[in-house]
Amino acid sequence: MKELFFIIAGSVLVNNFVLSRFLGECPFLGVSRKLETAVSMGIATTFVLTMTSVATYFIQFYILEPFGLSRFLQIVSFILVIASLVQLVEMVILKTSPALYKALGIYLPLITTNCAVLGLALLIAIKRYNLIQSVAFGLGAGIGFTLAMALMAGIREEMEFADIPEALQGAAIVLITAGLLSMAFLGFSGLIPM
Amino acid sequence: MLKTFKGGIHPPYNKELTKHKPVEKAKLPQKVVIPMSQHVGAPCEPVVKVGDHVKVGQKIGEAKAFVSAPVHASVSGKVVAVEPRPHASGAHVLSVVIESDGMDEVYEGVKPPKPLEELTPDEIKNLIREAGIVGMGGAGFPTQVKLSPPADKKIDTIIVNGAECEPYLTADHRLMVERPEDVVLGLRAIMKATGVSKAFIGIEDNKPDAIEAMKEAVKGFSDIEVVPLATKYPQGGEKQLINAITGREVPSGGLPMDVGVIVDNAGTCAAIANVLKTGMPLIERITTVTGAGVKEPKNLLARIGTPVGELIEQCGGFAGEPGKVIMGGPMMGISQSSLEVPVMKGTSGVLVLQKSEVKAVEPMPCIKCARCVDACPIHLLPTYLAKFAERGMWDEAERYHALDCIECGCCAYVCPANIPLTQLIRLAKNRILASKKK
Amino acid sequence: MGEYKFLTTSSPHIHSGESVQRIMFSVAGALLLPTIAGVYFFGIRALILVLTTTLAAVATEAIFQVLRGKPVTIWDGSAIVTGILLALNLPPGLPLWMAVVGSVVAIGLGKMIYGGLGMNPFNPALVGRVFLTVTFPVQMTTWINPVDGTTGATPLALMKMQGISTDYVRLFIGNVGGSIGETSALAIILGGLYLIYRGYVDWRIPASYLGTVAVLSFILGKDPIFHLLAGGLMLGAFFMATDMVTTPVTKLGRIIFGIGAGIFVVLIRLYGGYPEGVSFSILLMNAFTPIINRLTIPRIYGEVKTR
Amino acid sequence: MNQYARMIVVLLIFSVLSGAVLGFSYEIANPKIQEQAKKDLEASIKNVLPGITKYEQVEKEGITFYIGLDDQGNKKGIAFKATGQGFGGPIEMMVGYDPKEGKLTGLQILSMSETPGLGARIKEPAFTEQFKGKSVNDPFIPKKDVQVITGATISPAGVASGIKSALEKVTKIYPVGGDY
Amino acid sequence: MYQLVKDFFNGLWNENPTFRMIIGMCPTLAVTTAAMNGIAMGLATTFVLMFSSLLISLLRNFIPAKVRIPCYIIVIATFVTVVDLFMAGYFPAMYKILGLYIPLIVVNCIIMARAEAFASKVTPLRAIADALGMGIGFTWAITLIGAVRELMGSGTLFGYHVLSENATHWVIMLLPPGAFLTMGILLGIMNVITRKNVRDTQCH
Amino acid sequence: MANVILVSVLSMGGLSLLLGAGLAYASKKFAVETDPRVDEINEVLPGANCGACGYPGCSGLAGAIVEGKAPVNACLVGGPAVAQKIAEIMGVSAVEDTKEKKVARVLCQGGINEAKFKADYHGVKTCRAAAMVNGGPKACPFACIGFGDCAKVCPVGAITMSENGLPVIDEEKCTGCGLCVKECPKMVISLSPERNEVHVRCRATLKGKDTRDVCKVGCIACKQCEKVCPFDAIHVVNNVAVIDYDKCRNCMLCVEKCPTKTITSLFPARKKAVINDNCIGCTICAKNCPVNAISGEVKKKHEVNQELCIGCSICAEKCPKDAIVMVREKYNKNGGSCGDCAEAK
Repeated sequence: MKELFFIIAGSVLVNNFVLSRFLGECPFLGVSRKLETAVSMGIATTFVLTMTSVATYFIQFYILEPFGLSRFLQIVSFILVIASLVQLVEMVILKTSPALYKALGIYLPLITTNCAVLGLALLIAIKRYNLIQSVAFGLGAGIGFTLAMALMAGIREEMEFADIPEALQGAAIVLITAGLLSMAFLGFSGLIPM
Repeated sequence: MLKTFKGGIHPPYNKELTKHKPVEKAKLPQKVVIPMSQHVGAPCEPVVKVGDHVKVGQKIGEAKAFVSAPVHASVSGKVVAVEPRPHASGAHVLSVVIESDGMDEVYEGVKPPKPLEELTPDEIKNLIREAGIVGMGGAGFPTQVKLSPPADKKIDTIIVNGAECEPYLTADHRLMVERPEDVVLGLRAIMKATGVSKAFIGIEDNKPDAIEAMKEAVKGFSDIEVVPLATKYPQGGEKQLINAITGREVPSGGLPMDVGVIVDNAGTCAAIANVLKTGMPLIERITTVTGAGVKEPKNLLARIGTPVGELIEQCGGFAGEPGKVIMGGPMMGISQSSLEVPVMKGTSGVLVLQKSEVKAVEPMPCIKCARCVDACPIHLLPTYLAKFAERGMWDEAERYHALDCIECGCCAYVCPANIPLTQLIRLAKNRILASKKK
Repeated sequence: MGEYKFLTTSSPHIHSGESVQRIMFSVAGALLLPTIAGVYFFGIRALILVLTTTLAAVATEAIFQVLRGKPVTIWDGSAIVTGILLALNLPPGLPLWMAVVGSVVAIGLGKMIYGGLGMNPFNPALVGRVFLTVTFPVQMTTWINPVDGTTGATPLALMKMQGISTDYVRLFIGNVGGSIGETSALAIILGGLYLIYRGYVDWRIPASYLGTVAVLSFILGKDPIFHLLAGGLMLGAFFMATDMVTTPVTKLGRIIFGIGAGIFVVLIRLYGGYPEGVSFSILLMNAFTPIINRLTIPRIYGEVKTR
Repeated sequence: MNQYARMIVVLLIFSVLSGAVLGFSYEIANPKIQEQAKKDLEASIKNVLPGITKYEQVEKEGITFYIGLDDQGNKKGIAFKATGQGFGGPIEMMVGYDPKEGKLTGLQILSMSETPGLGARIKEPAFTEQFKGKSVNDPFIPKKDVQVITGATISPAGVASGIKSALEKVTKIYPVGGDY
Repeated sequence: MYQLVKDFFNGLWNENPTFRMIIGMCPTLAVTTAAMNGIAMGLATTFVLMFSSLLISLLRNFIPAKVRIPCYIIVIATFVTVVDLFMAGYFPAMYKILGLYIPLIVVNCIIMARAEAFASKVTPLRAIADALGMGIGFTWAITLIGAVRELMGSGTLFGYHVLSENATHWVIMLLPPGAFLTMGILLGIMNVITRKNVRDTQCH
Repeated sequence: MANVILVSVLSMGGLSLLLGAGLAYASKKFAVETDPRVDEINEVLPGANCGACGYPGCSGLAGAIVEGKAPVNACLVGGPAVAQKIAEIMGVSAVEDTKEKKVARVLCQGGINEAKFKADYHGVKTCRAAAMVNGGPKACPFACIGFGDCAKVCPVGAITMSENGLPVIDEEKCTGCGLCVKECPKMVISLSPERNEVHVRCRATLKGKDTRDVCKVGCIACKQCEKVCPFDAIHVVNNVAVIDYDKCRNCMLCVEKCPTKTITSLFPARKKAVINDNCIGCTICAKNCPVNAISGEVKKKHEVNQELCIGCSICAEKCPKDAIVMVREKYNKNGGSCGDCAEAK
């Protein structure tokens, strides 16, 4: 139990996917303009990350490794599964819950090419987590991603009112803010034995 | 603990200038300019032509709509013009200009009605309507409309607003000290008209003499209670007053009647009493002419339509160089560009500030000190509302309840960065309402 | 009556007379107490460091504003506050050029790139301080003992690494190793109380911040008084967590801010890699501030609950 | 349905071709990768067991040991992997141990994710050299018998405690002075 | 011919993926602790970009629109795996540093974006010219970032000591915040240079 | 070797078959139709999201067009070019743009130099905010306030504020979307047909004397324009002159007559009729000329007395042979000199 907590807390605070592992930067920079959208995106991604952690666990340890394929079919199979998973989730949500689709749906296609998802899959394979640990890791990564998105979106909403120098407007100021945010998160380094 | 509300500010009150000065009758003006719109609601239609001769109390503007109030001649004399004239709001408003003949003849139709005991509620309401009585605290809502709530609103409490929380102003204060029995008579008429058996008179505790006088006047009326209130601005705001006295909260976007309350100004009550006693419609009111920019601040009983310049002259004229002339109090009054604007039914004061008092300070960036948040009696976030208004984010402003702002001015008063918060929020309200009308 | 041209403005027509300058210079004045304590304990070197960071901070602000063609507003006092605050967070023996780097980062990255006063999401002094901590870890953790000038560890580091506690009285007076302005709890509390009295600091933040640290460290079986007095907690609670620009505007929000920062401090101090977590905790809560503001919008008068 | 069939067929072709290309590439690259890994391992063993020319791999109680031999086939020491908990994650290291002398013969950090320029300096010989010749019975406490790096205490402590805990098991299997 | 040259130079500056389009941030930020890493990552990406663009351009009329994304992904993933395998086999030292981020080339938006927006619409020659330009544009950009971080963080450039050995290292430059800050500030400088406002572009 | 390849081919094939089939099945089962034309139209629209069409942004309009709620030429900013493209997408022929192009014009000349200020305004520097404080700082209640709300709201950047504190509209850029008209709290901007060059730049309904008191260039309702107009196109209504744009022929007689220079024309010089060699001498022009500036014998080329011609272009319209050209000499639209600005219109 404690170990699972460490996995989650570690991937939220210490090795935050966005702020310290540099995974999922594209949505972090692009979809963090409004708090509502950022959080929706975060939740959608958390959902996909958790699903992916299950899927990759089975593919890695029940298909790729037993057949000795993991060294060279890992990437292709992971990305294929992720892409299909995302598309499937999208279609199912669209059909079953239009309200949920309205909230999350538009972000789902963006998630396929979110490196956080593939990164998570590869990290699970590297860290050799078991099924429960994998799920915890996926969940933690998602929460960490959502947290970073939400913090950045909150700051960016306030930045709407700021008189930012022209040259820094847009991505530059977001990157620098991310830098400061990441600097603040350094305070957690060494917090939890990973 | 005195009753009060959450939020608000303690500005310097500066009431010493006039609070001990008995009300003086102002000189009869040479010429009055009576705007056809002195109230909330539809403007009146003039019923006199240029050249007509009118007498005091004669109706010169007919209220055609339900939410409206007629206007009456405040002097006797000749109508010299019916045309748009400058108005306290800055706009030009259709007004009737009467040149006084100095006779001050009373119109024949002005006769005392039956005593209050014999009047039916509808008769009382009709008297109030015909006398053109509107809320005299400033907003000018037609009183009779207030007294006729829709059937589904049950009114159980009347509150007389004697708080007079605006700094400088002492018109209501002097009224309550000098004519407390008029306030009570008017209140009793309102109670009878609405069939309500519980009334409060709320007075800030910086007017102990008024509290005393009113307490004396209500002796014998067990259903009327004088409530001393903490001295805090805007204690006299309708919503704050209701909250302080009854603990109720007027719902957002609603009216006092939604919580079963009618609030009327002390001046309004006295005006009703005047109608009951003499039959004379609302043609004059007490106006505090005050401020460091006036030589001799006074409380004047002035005829409606008197140019403010005349009142200032009667107070000895300007002291020093005048910088700002304000109709009303310093927190919510309207600054004027002309001394020609007339006293209206809602003009509780004319405040003249010296040039040295009104330096225009350039705003600095907001440092999010949240003083405005702490001061707002409605618990809004003025800092955010102002930022939304500055950037034209009207939808966000509406989501942050800009429309609930009562424009009391507390936020701008406390802002260390001198940001015109109240004006920005007012702008947002204007835009939101404009887009709703579409 | 003659012709007059009056001033017209929207209401209100009177003002409290409060100004940003007055607030900033009051804060700077209150900061003098811990500064004097620092100079007393660490000598003239500390004074030079304070002057260096302050000058560098003001100069950076001026240069940025000149470069952008904006009016130079260094006299609003905010850069001075940032400069002093940064110095109070630095070890007395830090090379001066690093202090200058800290000031440039604090004002440049922490404030001016966001447009200057009032628009920065993070407390500039803390941005400078944490930047230095992360960039020059060796120099930023070389502490000088008061009076004798030898190098040694801070009470917190002693506690963390070797489990050695320090005498309360020494901690309270400030006769211990540490940053220039953080050692004397006495001077900080006096300055902080002055600001609370003047209304420039909301008591809610220091109260909830210190309270959380005390309660949490007590629950976790540590010495709460030691944790309150040691390290930069007092300085942080009274002068940095209370920075108006970077903290929530709502009352409830400020309490949440204090509690959050308190939790982070205890977390980092007791379990983290760094012996001290005050700067990080406040910086982190600065990041949370916009969200806290969003979530703690007060119920307005007469708001009708819709659901 | 035709449309779907075409979609599936195209996808199938792509996957099959991809599988073929990848399988082929793997066949070419894999020997090289294996060779590389072996080389790395050998280099690190030789590094921590100076003077050896070859080694034997032994599995004992779940631990893999590399017994180093010199030209003459004399046993020169044992190398084994140890893991310590650092600032940024686990620290993997190769430790050389001479049971005869009861001393360490060398230390190499294989992988770690410590702070660059700070904790990461545990990689540098200036730090690792101090373990050469250190008695396995030493307490391995930073700042006492293990020198630390200025500004970083946790990483060296992680290394020290990692070695110590590994040694506790290893010295039971291969006691000091015992045979191997 | 002119068109090809234009396509090529487009990626170098006007539509530089890193500084103008601001895509492919993950590897840009993650691997740039040293200039050499930048070159290696850049070349690996260029390789994948070129071959996948070529292939996608060749097959552009064959792939049905509805499954084009999965097809592109398979193509890209295949080339990435090839790079991964060969890098592990032949450049083990570099492989150790770039580690996790080689497989992540798959989801580097640059490749997908060029495949979707460019390669799938033009002739193979133009696709290659564009891919080469984009690749080299990406490479120089991340090498520059790597150089700045390496110089300040370690005092070296491509592993050679440039500053005095005793120069104080700015450790933050090698840590995650350093990546964000360097990228942000360089981006600001680039904006000043071109005096153009870059609108915040997002991935897809 | 072959073994590895075989296994990988098989597993990849299997995987893709599985996923492909699954997705194909799912996409059939969960199919939801969307209209692709929405996206296409969205691409064509300018993307300024100005809201001039009355829909929330461009994508809102795109949806409305596809649903048939909005016409294909609903986008005012995009103009006919965009309407054409949208019409193609929608498969209808572009609705003929019957409405002639309108542009915004500022109907106030009371800048800092001309208008009297009644007060020192201090506060939020937008027109609407200033208008709410005592009706604005200028004594004339109809005057332009001059903080440039119109310039801020213009989606195409056609409005700039002059040093005199008045908006200047670049008619080339103006698309006639009308946002500035809505934004102006004093309603001093109005849309009028682009071909109209003569405007009364005042809306003050104050009495002549009062107007004169507050502004040097306000309409004082002297009615001289009314008298001089040969086309009955200008009238003083409610103390201010108003042009009937349908009747006005840009002859500029009123411009010349106006004592306060309240009426202006876009060009300093008026157009003149010039008869070329196509003239067959039918005399129609001479008969129609309101100022009798054309003379000539039947079946001979006619002549225009350039002194008398007021440039109303009635002759040009009436001429059956298109032999009359309206020429403006010396000036182009920007006021600079230009030798050959022959305008056929």
